[in-house]
Amino acid sequence: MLSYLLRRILLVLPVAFGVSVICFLLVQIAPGDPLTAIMPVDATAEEQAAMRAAYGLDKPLPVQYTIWIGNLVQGDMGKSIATGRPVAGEVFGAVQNSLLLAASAAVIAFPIGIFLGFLAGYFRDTWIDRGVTALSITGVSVPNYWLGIVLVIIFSVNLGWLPSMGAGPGGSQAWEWDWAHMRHLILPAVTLAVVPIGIVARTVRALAGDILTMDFVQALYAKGMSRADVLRHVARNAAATALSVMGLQLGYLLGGSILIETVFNWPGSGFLLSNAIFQRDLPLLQGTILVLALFFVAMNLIVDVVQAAIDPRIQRT
Amino acid sequence: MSATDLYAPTKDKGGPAQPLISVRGLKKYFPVRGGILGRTQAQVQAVDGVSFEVAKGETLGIVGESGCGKSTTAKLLIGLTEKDAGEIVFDGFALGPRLSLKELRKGVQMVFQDSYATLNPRMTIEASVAFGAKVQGLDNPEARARKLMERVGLDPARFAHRYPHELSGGQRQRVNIARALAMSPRLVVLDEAVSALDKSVEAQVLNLLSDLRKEFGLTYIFISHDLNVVRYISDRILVMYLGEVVEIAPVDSIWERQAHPYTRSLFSAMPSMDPDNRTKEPPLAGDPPNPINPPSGCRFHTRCRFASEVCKSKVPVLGGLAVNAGHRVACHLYDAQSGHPKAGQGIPA
Amino acid sequence: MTDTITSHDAAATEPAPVAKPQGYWQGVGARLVRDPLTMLCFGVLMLLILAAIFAPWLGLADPYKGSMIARLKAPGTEGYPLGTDEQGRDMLARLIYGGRLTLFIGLMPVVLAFFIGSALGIVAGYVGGMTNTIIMRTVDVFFAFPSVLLAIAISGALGAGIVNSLVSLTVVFIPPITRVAEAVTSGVRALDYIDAARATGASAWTVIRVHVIGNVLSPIFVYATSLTSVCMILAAGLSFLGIGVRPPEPEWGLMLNTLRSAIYVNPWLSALPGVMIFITSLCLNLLSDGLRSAMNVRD
Amino acid sequence: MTKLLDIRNLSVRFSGKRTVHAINDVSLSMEQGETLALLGESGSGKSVTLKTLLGLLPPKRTKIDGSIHVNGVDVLSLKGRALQKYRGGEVSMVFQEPALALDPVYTVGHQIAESVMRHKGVSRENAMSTALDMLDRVRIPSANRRLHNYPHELSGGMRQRVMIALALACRPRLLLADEPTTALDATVQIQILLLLRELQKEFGMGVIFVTHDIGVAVEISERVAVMYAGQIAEEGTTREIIRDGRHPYTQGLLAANLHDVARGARLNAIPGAPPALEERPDSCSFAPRCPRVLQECRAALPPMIEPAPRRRVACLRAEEPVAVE
Amino acid sequence: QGTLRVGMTAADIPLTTGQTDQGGEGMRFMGYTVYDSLIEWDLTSADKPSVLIPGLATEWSVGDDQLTWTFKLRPDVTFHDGSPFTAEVAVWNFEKLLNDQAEQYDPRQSAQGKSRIPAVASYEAVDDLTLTITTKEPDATLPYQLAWILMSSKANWEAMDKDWEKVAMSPSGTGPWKLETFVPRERAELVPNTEYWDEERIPKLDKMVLMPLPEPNARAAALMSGQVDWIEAPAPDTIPAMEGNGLVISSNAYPHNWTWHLSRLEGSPWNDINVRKAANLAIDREGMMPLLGGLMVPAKGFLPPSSQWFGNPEFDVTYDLEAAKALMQEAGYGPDNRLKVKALISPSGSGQMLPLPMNEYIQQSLSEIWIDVEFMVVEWNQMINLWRAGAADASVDGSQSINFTYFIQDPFTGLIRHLDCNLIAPNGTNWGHYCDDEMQALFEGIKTTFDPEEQNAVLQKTHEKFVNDALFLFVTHDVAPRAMKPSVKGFVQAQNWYQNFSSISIEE
Ligand SMILES: Nc1ncnc2c1ncn2[C@@H]1O[C@H](COP(=O)(O)OP(=O)(O)OP(=O)(O)O)[C@@H](O)[C@H]1O
Ligand SMILES: Nc1ncnc2c1ncn2[C@@H]1O[C@H](COP(=O)(O)OP(=O)(O)OP(=O)(O)O)[C@@H](O)[C@H]1O
Ligand SMILES: [Mg+2]
Ligand SMILES: [Mg+2]
Repeated sequence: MLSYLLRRILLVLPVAFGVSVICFLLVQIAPGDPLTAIMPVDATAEEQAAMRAAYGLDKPLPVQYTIWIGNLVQGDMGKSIATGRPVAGEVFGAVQNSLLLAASAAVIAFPIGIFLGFLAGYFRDTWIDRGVTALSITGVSVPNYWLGIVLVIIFSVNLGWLPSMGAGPGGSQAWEWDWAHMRHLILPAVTLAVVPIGIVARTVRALAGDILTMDFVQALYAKGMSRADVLRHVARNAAATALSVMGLQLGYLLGGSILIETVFNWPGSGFLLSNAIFQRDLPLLQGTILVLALFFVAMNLIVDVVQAAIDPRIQRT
Repeated sequence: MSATDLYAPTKDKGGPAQPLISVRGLKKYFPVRGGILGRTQAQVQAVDGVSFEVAKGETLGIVGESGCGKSTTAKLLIGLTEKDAGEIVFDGFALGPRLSLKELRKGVQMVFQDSYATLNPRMTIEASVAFGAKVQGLDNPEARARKLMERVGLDPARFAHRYPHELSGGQRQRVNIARALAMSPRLVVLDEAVSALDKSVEAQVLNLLSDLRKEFGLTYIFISHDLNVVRYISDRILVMYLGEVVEIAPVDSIWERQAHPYTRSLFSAMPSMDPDNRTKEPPLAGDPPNPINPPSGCRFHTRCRFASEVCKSKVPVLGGLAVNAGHRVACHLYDAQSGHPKAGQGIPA
Repeated sequence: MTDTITSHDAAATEPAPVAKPQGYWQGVGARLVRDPLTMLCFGVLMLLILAAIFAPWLGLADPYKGSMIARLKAPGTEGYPLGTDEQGRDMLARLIYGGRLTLFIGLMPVVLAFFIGSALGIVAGYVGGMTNTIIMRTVDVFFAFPSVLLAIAISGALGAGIVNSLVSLTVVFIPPITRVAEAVTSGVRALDYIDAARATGASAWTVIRVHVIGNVLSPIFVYATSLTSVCMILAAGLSFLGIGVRPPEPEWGLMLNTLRSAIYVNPWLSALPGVMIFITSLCLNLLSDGLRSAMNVRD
Repeated sequence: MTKLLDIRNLSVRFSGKRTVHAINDVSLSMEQGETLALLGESGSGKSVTLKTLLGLLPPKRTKIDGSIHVNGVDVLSLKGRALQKYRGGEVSMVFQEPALALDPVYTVGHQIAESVMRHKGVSRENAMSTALDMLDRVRIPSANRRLHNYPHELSGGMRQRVMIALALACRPRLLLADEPTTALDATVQIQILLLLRELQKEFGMGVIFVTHDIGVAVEISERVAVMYAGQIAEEGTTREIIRDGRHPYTQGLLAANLHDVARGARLNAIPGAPPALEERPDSCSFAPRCPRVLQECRAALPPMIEPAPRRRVACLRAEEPVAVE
Repeated sequence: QGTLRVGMTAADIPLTTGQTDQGGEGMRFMGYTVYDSLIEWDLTSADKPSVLIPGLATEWSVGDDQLTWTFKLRPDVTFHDGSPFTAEVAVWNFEKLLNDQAEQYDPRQSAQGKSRIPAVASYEAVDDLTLTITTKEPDATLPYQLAWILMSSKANWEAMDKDWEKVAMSPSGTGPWKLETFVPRERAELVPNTEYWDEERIPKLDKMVLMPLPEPNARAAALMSGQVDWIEAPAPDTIPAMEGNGLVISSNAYPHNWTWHLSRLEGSPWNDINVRKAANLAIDREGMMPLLGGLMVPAKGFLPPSSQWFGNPEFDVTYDLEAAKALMQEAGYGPDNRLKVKALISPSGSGQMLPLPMNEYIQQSLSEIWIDVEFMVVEWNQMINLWRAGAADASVDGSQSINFTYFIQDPFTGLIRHLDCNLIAPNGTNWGHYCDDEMQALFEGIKTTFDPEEQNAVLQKTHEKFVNDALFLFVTHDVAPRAMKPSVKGFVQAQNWYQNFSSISIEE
């Protein structure tokens, strides 16, 4: 197991390198001057050049990359052009908030998805199955950013039940697990949960359905197991794959929450990213994408390792 | 027009005495990757120094336990798997500069075990049969295909435009045979070609194979694990164990006397067919060992009743029996110089 | 003589196959036609696509020409069957014209990615070895980005615009298609019929062309169709964020964005583009599902 | 003493996309401790017969007529707890592909123990020691270690031994074995056959052994029932079937076995292929392939002729002397 | 009493260290709240244009050389950290912006502040409360320039290890508000500075919370669901719904305009005064009202009509299609000889109001007088680049006008920078390459007229020329709408980019 772990980690390194190159290049393909957005509109060319030099943007690309990666391994992701604050701090704070949101969405989505999927898989080709399938297709088909707006209008503006934006009365830094804060989570988390509910339900349905047609299920009945026992076996068989799908979904939730975070003004990584894009804040853009992508890579790694740990069929050496 | 008209195999070159195919020291190791860096950690010694030859018009049967390298040998013969070492000589020409792979494949064709998997599910029967002829640039491939289909007992009018899943197993195996013959090969390698068929259908296909052999003067290499079938169709039998040839002999000779202890066990493992004389004791214990780390010396020594110290270290060579030089066996018991306590005595009958 | 007849008879008496001879795609088509839901979705999509293509000939109002007086009219207003947008432009016309761009940037990336990804994947899967390693490891790197993130990152970096959206979405969808294509191809490559084809002496290219492509393309295609809905939503999402299509082009995501504040004036109006996106992606999903089951020949 | 197994006029029909008359009017009985080989080609209904015995067929798409009694218990009427107790307790089964019939994510020990716990109501430790004991009995080397292996870590032969251990762990009265050796090598097959034979003696249970290999049937069973197209074509002791097969189909099978056939001689193949069972047969199903077919064969179902006690042949010409070739 | 929660349009909390970013909004919420400048705007009245008043400087005068200015500083002013405000600190603050060798030089503040005080050449602390500033050339607009410069605490900077990043988290100014907590991109909480030197302006509120809410609909939803009490710039379409919900909309004219800046390069059709006037007469500005929910002041010139510098131009900017057509014909155009012009516009941008519909409206209006407008639509940040590049740059692709919105609060930003010969792009922001001797003389007059009254007269004359020559296509002025709960009391919206929050209280 240990050597499996090591090998997986080793395999991650080139991917991480590739990710860093892409993140770096991403901002190089960007047209226009990154400093435009933060200079006063009537700043002179000379002032701009000085600023550019101050940010090291006047050096050749490979040099910029080397400097960037060098700083990076020391935990320094540069400073935001727009705010001057260290990117690392900004990104980690935001990723924490996104994680909170993504995890909440996962907490909503996964149990519902699993339950619905199992139900549909077990009652395959019945009206229950069709109902769940319809529900999950609807879930993956709805543009969630639009759903978010609709929910805000209904539950915040018209009914006034839930807040429409923000991470609680005191902002994300004063986050606490009380109702005053958690009610801020509800709408964005629910909105974000809709797609993974659909995906998890479909996955689990297919898994459960497939496993139920396997020979060993007959063998289980043949040795006198009850329905509940058989379902336990099915669940155990589906667990590894389902978990890995859910792990990846968590990654997608984190990386894909940008639209929802903009709609709900949630101070997460997506919100940060959209600010970075509109302010053409390159270091921030780089940093955010890099951290999210690396997080996703790590998530993949964890998923793989967990999958290997719970699924005896996977080669662990 | 008889079916024979369209059958124009490549010209015989070396005359009847020249073996149609001879194989020397054929070797194939498959790497097993693993470890932290995914480097090759071990090798499956699937085929390790196999040599034999097949005379023109002869049928050679190959038997052995699962995983002993029968299919790999077959694929090596036709170049589907690249050999690590060894030489393949087809009618006097070694595969290499003088004989290209494409030419070799014109002379050697193969029928696989799984009749369904070997047919492209998106292709009609006719197209599948005609494909090889088309590739080899033979003229009028469709007509050839139809004639051959007729010859193997499939009415072209009814079957030409069908897809594999619309056929029964026996019919599909006929298609496979027709496809192999479409290129007018001289040697057909049949890898478990009848194993998946029901007994009654198997008999039909075996009849067909015998007919075709006579009609077209084919040479067969027939791989099977059913000794009865091998015996029925073959002239000589080659026994493999863990990638090596342990015994090769004319069928009657081996039926009378299985010289190698492994061959003996294999034969004793056949169900008896006599209710009054059922098998008493399993001739071999356990499963065949893993070809990743085959035992040293004689690879069979771990399961052999007659094994002695030499067998662990010394690799036996294939040598003719005293009674019959055409019956060759790789066992220290038959080699007077081997140093085995019972060297030269053979196994008791 | 007799032998031949024996085998002949043998074949003749075997059970008659289920249906009269028909091609694979005919079979798929026949199964699709028998699936009402899929056909309905297909119909809706065709309607949308045809309406989008023939929009200029449908006698619609000018989708770009607005009127300040006729702003934000409710659907059903005289002369404006679906109302007007925040600049008094006819919603019906804009929604139909909007289908052009939306469907184009929603579907085109998948189409492009399908060709590029399939080519890469098939080559990687069939050739294997170093080629495979290079292609697939590169793909792995792109896989390290969640798709939404990658699309937004590239679009965000390139800036708004149709071409930029096309580029970024195509880049997003190439890796998954390549991966599936590679997996399917190496699966097919391991099958005996490929060996059988190679055994005839056919060149690699011939084998790929005749035996591989036909068998891998449909699973890749089915997979690609399942991506279209994601792509649609994503493309509209980019416009919604303001890094996709630029105003004043009619595009559903962008319309959703620009009509956001109209939600307080006329909620139905601002819901319309969202409904269009939803219906289209729903149809795409259902069509993909239908196609999947129709292509799944179980015998 | 009640019969171990008594099947009367059993018919099984599958509906769905295609209708399949898988079993047609089969009657079969077994005494306690008997071994019966069910012999037949692919699709002749062997597996369906076994599954019907265990009530494993999908209830919605299956229509079952007739009756099945095991030790006097009406199997077809069993439900819920009683059915669970019967499955694995009274009757248990060994499947053809042990690799598929074992749950891949549980250790083999767990899977055996699970069954023991359910039927014997013992603690997990006791169940595990029973499992260990069973693994020993099926001659699995270093059983203690194997107990904690997952199925994929075992070889094919070993897996089949585990299946057998699992099936016998609760001491069933009747063991159903569905081609348990087909997937195995000849050298391993004979080991398993001998093992089963031994265990049958030791446990004294009845065995139904499904196979399409006559040789295997000979090795394992006292009695043989030959099935064709969902019907019993012929039944008798193994000796009777081998030495004196009366049904033309049996004879064909024997010939096709190639035992003692001269090399290169023409094989006496049964032409054609078995019928599709889309309709319930109303004449002899074998007639289209039969070398000795009569006009009457195509007109009506053949009578069941009983030339001796517990010996029957479903053929009009069963009483005729066998034609000399 | 009470807490006022404000939804800002900025995407981030403005820079907190002193000189703010985020444009006018930054100065409004983080500048004049936490900090003071030497000279400030009078924000107490809603009825008249705001004028300069003493801030940290109590009086100022220019020497005979017309270059050296002397400032008397307000005594007994202390920073939030308790340290006193002195001339030395003021000098230190100038150094932080202008001297990149100085220890306290902060490129970020400098980027925001340096260009605001182009006139300043040197500065000196004469004594604790006397400061002199020398200009490069005579420049009477210096007080307006200095109104930009905010004074941060030197002592605090030293206490924060001379690290501006740390200062950002707990800054110190002399202003009426203290920054209490600060979460980047989320919120800033300001509390009253009870020690403030101007008792009138000690805030009545307990707390003011600033939240960046760049998305207009998110702002509207936040206000309507009660998460904030006040939002800046509500989207016009949301206003009826807000009013329906009992919310209050506050607005007032202020120095902002929305114009087409015209190219005066050789060959530009806008060089013909008849065309310029015709275009100005062809637009029905009242007709634009519904589009903006009534929240606009139709332009009568470059400055809002209420501006103290508006003057009495002869050319009346109104809607008169007939007159416009006549002028066009005089210029040689007609139904059969239409004029084609190319115009740069952006789909969005700060202060741009609703650029697309408004420009389309203009396009339709101009087509009535045979001017066919072709738009070149570019993204806002690129627009800024094109604006800096000037009309002659290749990147504008021959466009003959650029639609821009201007901050026009003082003589320099309001008038000079757009048309000064010395500021022709790319050296300055005279986009259209306009250069006119008469105008240049007027600009000179503004800089050399040190008496405020007389200076106002010159400014009026200058603006009259702006209008009479129809130097821009004048369209409209924004009215800085903001929406708030009815419980927000005591707010007086000054005619300025900045506002006074001290008078506000929340009614329970
Ligand atoms: N492509 C491959 N890569 C790795 N190992 C392989 C490959 N092909 C075959 N082997 C291994 O080589 C050995 C010989 O395989 P081969 O298929 O030749 O056996 P066989 O005698 O045909 O067995 P069977 O009777 O099961 O068909 C086996 O251990 C097999 O696992
Ligand atoms: N669940 C089912 N639904 C529909 N048809 C079935 C089902 N199970 C079996 N059949 C059909 O019933 C017939 C008998 O099948 P069965 O599995 O009993 O054959 P078998 O004798 O066991 O063959 P084999 O030797 O291939 O295992 C076949 O035609 C099969 O297709
Ligand atoms: Mg093989
Ligand atoms: Mg079966």
